[in-house]
Amino acid sequence: MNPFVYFSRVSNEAIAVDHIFFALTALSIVIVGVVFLLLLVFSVRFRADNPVHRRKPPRIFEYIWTPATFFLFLFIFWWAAANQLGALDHPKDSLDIHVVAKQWMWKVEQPNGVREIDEIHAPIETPVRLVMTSQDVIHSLFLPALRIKQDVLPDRITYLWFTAQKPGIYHLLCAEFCGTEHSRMTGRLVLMTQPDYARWSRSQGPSRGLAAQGEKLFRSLGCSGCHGPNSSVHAPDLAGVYGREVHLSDGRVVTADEAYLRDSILKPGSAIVAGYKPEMPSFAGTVGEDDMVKLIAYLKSLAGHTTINQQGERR
Amino acid sequence: MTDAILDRLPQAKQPQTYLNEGYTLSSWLLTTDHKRVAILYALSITFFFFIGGAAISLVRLELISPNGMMLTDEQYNRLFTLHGIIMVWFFLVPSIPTTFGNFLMPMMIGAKDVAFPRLNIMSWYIFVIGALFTIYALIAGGVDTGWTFYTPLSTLYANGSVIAAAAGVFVAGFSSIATGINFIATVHLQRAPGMHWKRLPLFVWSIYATSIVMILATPVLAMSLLMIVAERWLGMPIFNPANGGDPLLFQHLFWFYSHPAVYIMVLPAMGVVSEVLACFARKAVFGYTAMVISLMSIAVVGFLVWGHHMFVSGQSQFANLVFSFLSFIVAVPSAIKVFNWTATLYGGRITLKAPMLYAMSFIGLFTIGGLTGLFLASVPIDIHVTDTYFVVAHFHFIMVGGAVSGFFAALHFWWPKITGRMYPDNWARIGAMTTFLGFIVTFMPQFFMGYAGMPRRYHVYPEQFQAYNVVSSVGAVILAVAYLLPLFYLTWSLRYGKPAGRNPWDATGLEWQTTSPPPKENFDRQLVVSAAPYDYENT
Amino acid sequence: MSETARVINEPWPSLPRQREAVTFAVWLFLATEVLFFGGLFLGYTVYRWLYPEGFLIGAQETDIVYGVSNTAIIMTSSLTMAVAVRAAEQDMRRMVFRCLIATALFGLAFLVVKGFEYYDDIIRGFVPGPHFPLHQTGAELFWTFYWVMTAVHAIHLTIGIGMVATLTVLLHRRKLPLVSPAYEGVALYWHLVDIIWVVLLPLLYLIGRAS
Amino acid sequence: MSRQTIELWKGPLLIWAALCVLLAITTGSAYIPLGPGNGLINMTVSALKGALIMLLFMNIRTSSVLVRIASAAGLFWLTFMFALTASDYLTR
Repeated sequence: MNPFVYFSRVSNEAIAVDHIFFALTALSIVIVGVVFLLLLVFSVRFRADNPVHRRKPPRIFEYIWTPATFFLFLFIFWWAAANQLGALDHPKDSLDIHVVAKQWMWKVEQPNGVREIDEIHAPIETPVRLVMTSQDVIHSLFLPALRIKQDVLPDRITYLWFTAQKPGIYHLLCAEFCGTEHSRMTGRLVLMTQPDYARWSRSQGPSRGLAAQGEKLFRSLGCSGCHGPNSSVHAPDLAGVYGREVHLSDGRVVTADEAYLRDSILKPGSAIVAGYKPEMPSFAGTVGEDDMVKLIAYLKSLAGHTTINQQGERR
Repeated sequence: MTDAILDRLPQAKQPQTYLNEGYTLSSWLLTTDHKRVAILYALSITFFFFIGGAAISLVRLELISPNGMMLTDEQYNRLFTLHGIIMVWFFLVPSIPTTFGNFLMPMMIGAKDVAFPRLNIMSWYIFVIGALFTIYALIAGGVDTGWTFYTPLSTLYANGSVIAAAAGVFVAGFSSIATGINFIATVHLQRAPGMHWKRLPLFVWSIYATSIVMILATPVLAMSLLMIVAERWLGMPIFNPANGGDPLLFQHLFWFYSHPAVYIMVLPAMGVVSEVLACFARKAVFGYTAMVISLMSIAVVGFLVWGHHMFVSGQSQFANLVFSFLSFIVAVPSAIKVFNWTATLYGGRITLKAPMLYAMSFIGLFTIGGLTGLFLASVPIDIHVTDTYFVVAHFHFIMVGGAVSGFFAALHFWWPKITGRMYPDNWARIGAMTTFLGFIVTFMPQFFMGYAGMPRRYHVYPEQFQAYNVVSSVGAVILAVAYLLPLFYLTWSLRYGKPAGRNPWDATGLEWQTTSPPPKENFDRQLVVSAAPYDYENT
Repeated sequence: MSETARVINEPWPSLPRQREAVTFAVWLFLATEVLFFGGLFLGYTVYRWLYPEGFLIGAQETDIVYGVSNTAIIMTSSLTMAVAVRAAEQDMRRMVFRCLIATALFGLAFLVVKGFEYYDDIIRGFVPGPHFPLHQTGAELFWTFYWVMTAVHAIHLTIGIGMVATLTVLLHRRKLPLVSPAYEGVALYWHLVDIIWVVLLPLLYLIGRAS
Repeated sequence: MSRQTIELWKGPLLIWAALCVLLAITTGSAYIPLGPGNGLINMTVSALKGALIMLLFMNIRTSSVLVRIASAAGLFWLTFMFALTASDYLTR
């Protein structure tokens, strides 16, 4: 494999990062070159025994290089920040792949319920979102070919977005030190063309959709007893809750995203929907991260969300 | 150890030096003389420098092979953690302030001693107690959390002696605080008549700025370590997410100290470089006022940028941009310092003695370290290179290329003053150039390796990175030789070096106006200062 | 004059200068202390903001009687400490001596009350850990901060009592003349410990009383 | 009681009395449900008490500029810590 992996960049965002990187590198080489050259030239020309005319450097330089440096740095900040803000602007309809990190492996669930270990298959030219959480310590999912990385935290959901352009097999690494076998917590990112990905998905044996598994859990855990349509208990109706704005009893308005749903299941008291009593028991310790992924997938399916993941599930 | 060195010291012609005040062990261990305290510190941190160096030598040796050769994962992790903890808290943070700062700062302002001599020796004892805890942690099996102690790894999952190590760092922190308070009080209240603020040498300014960072940042580290101990030892949830805790809170607290700590390491080196450059270019430092403002603004603004260590941690995007912006701001004064140093050389009468070579490698390496800091302050690039070898290379350029080069510049510049003997300059110059070469070979490849995607703290790694690692390890061997070299010729000089006299470099600072080594009282009379520092052009 | 000579230390040329240095240095140390406790205050603030309900539920279980009486005790100790320093300036040796003893005793009284409170808390099971009685998220965090904050404060107070006791003994043996800057230095530290408690009172005892 | 003793105690006792009054106010108000007002009163009273102790017991009112700067430094740096940490938590 080419040791200069940074030429294997597989998304437009990665190319943009490279551009900033190369520009900064060029700038740095120029500045370092000038500083080294001046040190050298001055050391030779103004060596103690060299009879050369000497005068003081004019003070005016200070008034030039101070603002010059300031505005140069300001410009780099602006450039990098603008790029970063652009990267945040991700497409709404994405293929959601769930990732659960634990010491020392990556557990991956495709939208159609296919499970992988230390491997992520994803289609190119499709917005992909990794929905990540950890079972133990802080990990960090690092995909160097895409120039992206995000810490994966216990009891919290973090995301990574990408739209890859080039099929291939790339590194998947853990970048946050997570204990003994940190350096062995590595794997592969397999990027495929859309038809290949669809074929691969289908070939992965009989699998049930995540949402279907979640629905089963929803019943077996007793959620449906209160939140179901026929329940007599006064509990919020969850149909279409995903992505909606929810008014809470303490006056806050939050969007019901994965993190919110997750918190509501594990720490029900932390966000009470306006008009309801805080009577839901906590499912912390009962619902593991794997089950959480399924439950959330089910709740999302109730929202009638048309995303690529349903297309992926279509047989 | 101390006695062994004493035996070899010159029987000075002067009636009295701080070295021949007394020869008993207790005359050293119960001393209140800032110069003797400095020597005690110097011996302790030299010991730790070589322990930390030995640890990383093993690590670099291991990394020659992508699959490891001799160490287990556990051992590898413990070694780099040990390297980090020892180098940061038991070498770099105390390095220049407690040795050269302690020895020279009072002399440079024309004082007899620091403001609180007993507090000064006490701070060394506190340091030693902290060191003992750390050595215990080492012997008891080591720690495998990385020097950053991130939760919940450190509190709930790691097996090593986290509590002992945290206790060691906690205690050593109070030594930093005591030193900082002492130095600030000294600079404010012990200056000789006529030594007003605009006449302070830049080294004194740098020690002053460093002390401010020490006393205001270190307590926060102490508290975050205390919280770690409470969670790990007493089982009280503070950062544990299962109880609603937030591991990012620890990172905020930790970096509130640990980013300014970088300035604790590098500011004194900047001071040293200013002194050395002026002396060997026979010229006043260009833009004294700008240099002072830069030092002080780095010290203050340095407190506002810690969040750039957390761009991928799950911190909010808004905070990322705020911290990114502030990080660019803090780079401005550093850049100005580099320009001013370069301009200082212009029109000088330059001799390239060993201290000067070290000072110039400081400028070069610090420039590279500083510029790569701009990469890391840019959020999109940092997202890619954080926690990779790019970051490792960057902070080693600052802390080793910068702070350690500064330390060696100081060592060679003030060695004649401290010991009264000259070292062989040619050997020292070879040492300086070998250091520079070894450093570049060790750390340059790590930039490429990091951008190519090699994460830090990896015991086994993808084979494609082997070439870089081999080069880096070769560089480490050169660097190890370069760091061992002074140990020999400096020790040699204690007995065989030619006597230095008061002022071998013909320098202007007040410390050069007394005998070498200086007497206990530093000066035989009360000095009165009547000129700005660096009055080289008129001598 | 001889008294001055006895308290003046190298490298100070005069006592007022040394006194200025001691005061300044103690204040620098107090700034350090502010940031030391600042870490705890930051943690408390963040978690209280994240879990307002949990903090209220947790805080309802602290015993305000202990909290308020201890505030009164420590404020009174500050009074005697302040009087001791003023008496030292006026060379009223017996008064200094009495006030220092009173200060140390008030400090001890604070610790005794604190001890009873801790005993109650432990009996009622409010020790963070697997058997913690409150289940609302945040309540346990509140109690962790309760314990760490009060314990760190109590350690500070214990050190303070030790220093005041040392001053008292030295004064009694006529080894520390009243002109020494040590009295003011210790007093400054003592007052800071008082201020910290004054801030802890609303954070730990007063929230959650209204509901 | 000698005149000197009375003079000695008069000032500090007044401050102490003020502190006690403030303690009574803050404790009493804590039982009146005022919503966010409780926290506001509590923190204001704490700040007042702290200021009284600092200015009068710790003699900041009559101290040198140097000491005043040192006494403010801790609080000043604490605002750095709170403000920038808030920039994360308030916008997450």
